[in-house]
Amino acid sequence: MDLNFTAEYEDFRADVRAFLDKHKADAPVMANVGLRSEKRLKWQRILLEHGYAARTLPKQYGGFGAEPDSLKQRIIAEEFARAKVPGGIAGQGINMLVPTLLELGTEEQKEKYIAKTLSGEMIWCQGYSEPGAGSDLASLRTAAVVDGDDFVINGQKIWTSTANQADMIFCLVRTEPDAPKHQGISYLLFSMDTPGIEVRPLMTMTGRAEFNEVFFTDVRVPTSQIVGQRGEGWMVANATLTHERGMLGDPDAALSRLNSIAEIMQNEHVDGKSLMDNPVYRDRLVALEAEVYAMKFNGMRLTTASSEKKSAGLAGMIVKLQGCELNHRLAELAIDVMGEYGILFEDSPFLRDHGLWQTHYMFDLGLIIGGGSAQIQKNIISERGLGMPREPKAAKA
Amino acid sequence: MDLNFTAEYEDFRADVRAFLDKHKADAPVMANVGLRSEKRLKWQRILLEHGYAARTLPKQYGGFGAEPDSLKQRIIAEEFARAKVPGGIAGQGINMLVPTLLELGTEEQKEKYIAKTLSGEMIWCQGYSEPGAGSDLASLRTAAVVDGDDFVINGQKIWTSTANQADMIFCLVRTEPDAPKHQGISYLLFSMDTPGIEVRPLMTMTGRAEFNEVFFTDVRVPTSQIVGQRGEGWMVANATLTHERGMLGDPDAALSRLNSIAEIMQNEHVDGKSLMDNPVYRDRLVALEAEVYAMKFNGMRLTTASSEKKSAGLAGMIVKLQGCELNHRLAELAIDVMGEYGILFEDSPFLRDHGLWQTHYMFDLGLIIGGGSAQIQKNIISERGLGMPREPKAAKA
Amino acid sequence: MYFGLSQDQTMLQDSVQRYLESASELEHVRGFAEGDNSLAENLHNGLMELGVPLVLVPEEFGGLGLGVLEAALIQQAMGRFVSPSGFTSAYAMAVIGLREAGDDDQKNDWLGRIAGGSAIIGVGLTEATGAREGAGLTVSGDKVSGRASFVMGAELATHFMLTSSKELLIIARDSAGVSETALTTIDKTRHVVMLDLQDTPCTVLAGDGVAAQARMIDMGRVLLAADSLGAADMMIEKSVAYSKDREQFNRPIGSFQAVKHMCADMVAKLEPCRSLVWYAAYAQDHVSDEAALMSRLAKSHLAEVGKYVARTSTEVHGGMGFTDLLGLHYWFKRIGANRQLLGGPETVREEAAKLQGWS
Amino acid sequence: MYFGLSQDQTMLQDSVQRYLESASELEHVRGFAEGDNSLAENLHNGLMELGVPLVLVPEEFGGLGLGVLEAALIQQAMGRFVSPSGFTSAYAMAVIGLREAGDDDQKNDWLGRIAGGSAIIGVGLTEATGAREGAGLTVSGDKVSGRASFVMGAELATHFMLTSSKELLIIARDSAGVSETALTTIDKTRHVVMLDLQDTPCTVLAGDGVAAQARMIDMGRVLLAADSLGAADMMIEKSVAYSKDREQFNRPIGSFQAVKHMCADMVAKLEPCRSLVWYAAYAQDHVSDEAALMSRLAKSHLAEVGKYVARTSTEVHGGMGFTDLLGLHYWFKRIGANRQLLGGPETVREEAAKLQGWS
Repeated sequence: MDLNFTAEYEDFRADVRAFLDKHKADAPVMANVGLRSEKRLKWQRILLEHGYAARTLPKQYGGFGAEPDSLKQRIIAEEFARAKVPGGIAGQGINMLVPTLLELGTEEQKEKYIAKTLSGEMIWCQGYSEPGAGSDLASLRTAAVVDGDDFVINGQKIWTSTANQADMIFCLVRTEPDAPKHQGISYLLFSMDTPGIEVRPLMTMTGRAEFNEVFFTDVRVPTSQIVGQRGEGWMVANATLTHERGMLGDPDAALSRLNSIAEIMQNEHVDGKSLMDNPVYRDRLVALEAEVYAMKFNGMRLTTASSEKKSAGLAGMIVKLQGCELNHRLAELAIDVMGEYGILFEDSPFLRDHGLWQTHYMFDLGLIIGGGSAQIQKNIISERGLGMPREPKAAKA
Repeated sequence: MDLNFTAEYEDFRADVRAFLDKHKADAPVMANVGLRSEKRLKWQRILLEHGYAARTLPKQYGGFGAEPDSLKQRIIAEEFARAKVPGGIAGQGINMLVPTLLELGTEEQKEKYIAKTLSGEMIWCQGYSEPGAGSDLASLRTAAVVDGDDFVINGQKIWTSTANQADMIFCLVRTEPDAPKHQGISYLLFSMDTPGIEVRPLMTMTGRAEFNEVFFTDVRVPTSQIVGQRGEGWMVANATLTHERGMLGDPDAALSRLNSIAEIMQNEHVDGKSLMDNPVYRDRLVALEAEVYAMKFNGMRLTTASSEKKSAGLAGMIVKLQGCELNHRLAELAIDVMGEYGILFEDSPFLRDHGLWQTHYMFDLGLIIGGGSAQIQKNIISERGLGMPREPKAAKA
Repeated sequence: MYFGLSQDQTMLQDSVQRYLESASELEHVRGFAEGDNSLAENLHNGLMELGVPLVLVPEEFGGLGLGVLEAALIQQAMGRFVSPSGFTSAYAMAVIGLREAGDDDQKNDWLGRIAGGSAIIGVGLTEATGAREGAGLTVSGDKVSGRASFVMGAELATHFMLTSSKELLIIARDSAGVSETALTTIDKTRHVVMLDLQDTPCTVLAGDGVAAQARMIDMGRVLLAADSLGAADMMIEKSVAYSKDREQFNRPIGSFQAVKHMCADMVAKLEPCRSLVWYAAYAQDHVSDEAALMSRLAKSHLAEVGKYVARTSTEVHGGMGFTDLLGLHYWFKRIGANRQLLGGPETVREEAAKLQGWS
Repeated sequence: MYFGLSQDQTMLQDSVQRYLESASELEHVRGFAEGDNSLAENLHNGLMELGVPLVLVPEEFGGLGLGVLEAALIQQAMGRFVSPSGFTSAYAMAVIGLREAGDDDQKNDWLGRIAGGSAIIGVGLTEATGAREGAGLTVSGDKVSGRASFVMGAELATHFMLTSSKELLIIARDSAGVSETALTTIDKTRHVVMLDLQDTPCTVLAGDGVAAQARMIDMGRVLLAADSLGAADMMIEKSVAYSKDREQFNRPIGSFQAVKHMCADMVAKLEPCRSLVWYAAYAQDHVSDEAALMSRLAKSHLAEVGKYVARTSTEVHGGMGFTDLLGLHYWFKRIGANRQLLGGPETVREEAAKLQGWS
């Protein structure tokens, strides 16, 4: 256990700070900025140049070519969070497609797509989930039939974030309808401008359209636009899942949420008494504080494991399940302490904190459900993490 | 909604009170009294005579022959609880065997067993569960093989309360080993004095032996001692489950637990402050109070439904699951408020309330697990109560 | 002893439910949430025809002279269909306020107007359940000034009943000196406003405003609990139906034990709440020494169980529960708003402790 | 930056675990619980040979001069095997008390005796975490009188370190005026006593007793948290093993989703606790401004998660978990006792709030 960084890392931290001091002015503000804004693209260029984006990706494809080092990644995350400056672009193109192409793409695909994606000029969306294929993703039914040199695609995708802004999509389609379900899928790349694609915003309970539905009607895509072979799409898609994210995000995000709640409790008054003077709320706050620190330290443990190239086992597998739940319950406390003011929303007068607690409360529930629901997470923890037996296959009725 | 009783019932209540005033002195104290004590048997005789035990059972077999009336049953329960006087004997013989014999026994069996069981002279134990057959009771393996006029029984039962004091056992055994598991079981009655029976007390986490294990080695039982036909034992055993218990028990038991905790909180002091002055404990107390009342009113709703001969549906199906859980959490609060004194146990000096909160805490957990575990209860609620689909049968490996 | 609903009560609730089932369909609610007030008007007229708003108005003033239990059953039906309706404020709390604190003239006047449909009274008593933002009203003669926050039932209100903490008073919505700020809450099925008053003419009710206001809050809380009960009932039904219909891994998701147990847990927690709400409502009219306590227990307990059901039901619906497509979130948010209105659970439990001398 | 155990720390914990695995088997623990003290003696001797009790004793006094993290790892191993041992009191809290409040002579004397095995010191500081029953000690000259309740580590103690709330003091167990009452708790794997003292000769530690006692409690709580962590780890492992082995309905119960999710939930809650305990222990020696807070967070959080694991694991074991046959209840009760010793979670959280100026 050593919470200090060696001189090498302290020097690196100093470099990051110096960089931030010098270039901070060029950074877009944290709040949403258009994906294609010049400010954002310029910032990405600066980050790429200094190795704060695409840090470990090969130089020949527009990366920085540094050795992987999770401590340095953490220092970058910490310093960017401290300076309240956004890190590099973290869309699904960079996080999921690029690692996939590096591993399984053709040389031509790599050259054509990676650099432009890293620079932020080419925006991707992910076409995986379908209305009938959520937890059971491999049952997807969007069909791609070969006609001459093209696949002709018909079907529908859902939960496609940024589909309305994307240039391209990496998409799972069923090309072998008669094969077993995991073996009939192919992984295709195509332009969102291709005729026959319709994007409809998907409104959620938060009142915003964070996602889209994407409909394909006779969409023609050259057969060369496949990654891997026909029927290998499931394997191609899962290869990405084992890749680690470049940036870990703000390591203290939950802690700053907790601190914001403590601030609300100190500043809001009911019948003249500070909410912090309410021992029941205070007890909940401290109980959550313990969980926040436990998750923070668990995250530090994961960073160390990663820097040692070791698996953190169960400590890593529980992060999504516990992290989303914890964030949800933090928002719940914030709402409760605000009482009737806690239900104000959107653009209401008297709104606290821009209404973000209700948004968190709902969006975090969405995160508990999405990207591998809590139930699926628990199956994975018990079966892969603890080696418990799988459910027996159902007998044919 | 009418919480008053009609004149007929108020008269009945007056009768019960008059009875109690007159005979109370004959009642054994609430605390454990030997199953065979003269005091207990005498009290049972008095109750039978006045219709406060075996109230609705036929006169010819020693019952009182009254019409079923769940309101009167409730009044009896309320008044006995108020007077802190124990009701009639409520062993498994009276609750489970007698209704079974009335429905499916031969005339000879009825005459031989019912009256003596009701009077408390004949004590029964139940031989159902086995170490390998808990939730999946029908997989029981205690074998009974016909040899001449006898069954010869070999195997083991577990969770057999009062086995060490019982005269007789009603027991499920496998007589048809090749039949499907639900169709190979028979229901036998035999004496616990039969050679080859060994009873071993089963110690639990409470530190007491509330149950026993019973071992059978070449136990010979005449084939006439069967209830129903060979292979019908599962049906015979389940027939009993649909019978209602004669006495509903103390309808306000959870409420008196709650009140005891409130008393502890008012009387115990830490650093000179009453525990009731701790707002966090107080908040938990009131939250539990709401649940206690909800369950109490749910119970009143069930009584009404029963008096109207209607099914209460889901309101009835959730009682075991919620009731045990609530009692467990009441005990949990009592322990927490007592702090270090809450972990004192058995005969420790400074023990509070005879240590019953720890005993409750553990025994209630046992009740959550036993007699249809919480998991099995939830399967029943969802499948039978809500009509959700059963799990598909597993394919043969 | 009969613990349950009478035939009349069951029929009343059934008739309201049948009416709302077609009059307050999801698409109507969605329209209302998006700003079209017509559903509130239609429902008001439709319910008026059924006589529903008049349950608590004494017969002598043209009402049905029924009790709080009937009112709770009606509100439960409203919750079931997330129906916009100022019922809790206009036809329950305001009526009780008048019955308790109005003198004969005031009763005649206002209860008559309510029965006739010409007065629809929103209610703002938040200041009596914990004041923030320096809200509070001061009466001077027949004028009132100050701020009333979180005034409920603003959909169609012609008047508002407010509290100066000592007196109950009524103002007309279109009076001089009324400045109204619409509040947007998560719950788009009901309208809440904040009122800033400056020398606004008001009718001060003649009787004991403090006692009347306490009874109004007791009853209002019972009705919010009933509303959450109805909403939670519907969420469970929707969950069960969805779980039978939706397939993953070649089986309905309702055949997975995890999903089954989520549904069973919801039922196990919610079912006893039904009896608690019934009793709390019944106690308002028939068991006066338990009325205040039971109201608080019902309100706080339904806040907790409601939250559990809202969350769990959304999870059972998976991604679809999170989208706007099924509209499940209207129920989720209605329950969320009920939790905080007229006092969050911690506040209400502390009051319950005080009532019992525990605090 | 390295967040995790060093090789030395891992080896230390492994060696203690390996030792306890054979020396503190269930049958030994059962024997101890039934009144045979020999396990405590054997373990004391065995651990002494491994040098384990001396981790916190500075090297100049014959110890190993290691830190609280090492002590926590050792206690975690003890919890894992529900081993009787006064480690937390005799070799952690008492050593810290002497290090913090002893003058040079006292350190020389007592730390030497501890290292040599001639002094085993039980600790009673309950009065500093919330006094009931009018407990409390008063020092007059070199004599002490009064009551010390819930004194821990009584298995083999030759001495006791107690508090008068101002001073830390040591008495010999066999001194004049010591009247000892054994307390029976649910946890039969450890001995707790109540002491009534009447003019008992004592050694008052020369330094700041209040500060020293605070550090002792901080560390004691971390070690109780570590003990619960170890016990909970074992309960989960036992649950998983049992669920693979036990069959119902012709399948291992571990193939039922309900059982799987119970195990996953236990892991998901417990795994982050490991890092919290590590950090809280580390902070005692290396992050002085967080030591008190992290101790309280670890103690209270492990009380909650420990309770959850204890209950859930028992449920996974079904009826067998409820019996004495598998001895699972020793772990259940050990965790239950840890929850209350040195302050229940509500008490400890309120202290944490105070530390941060929240209360």
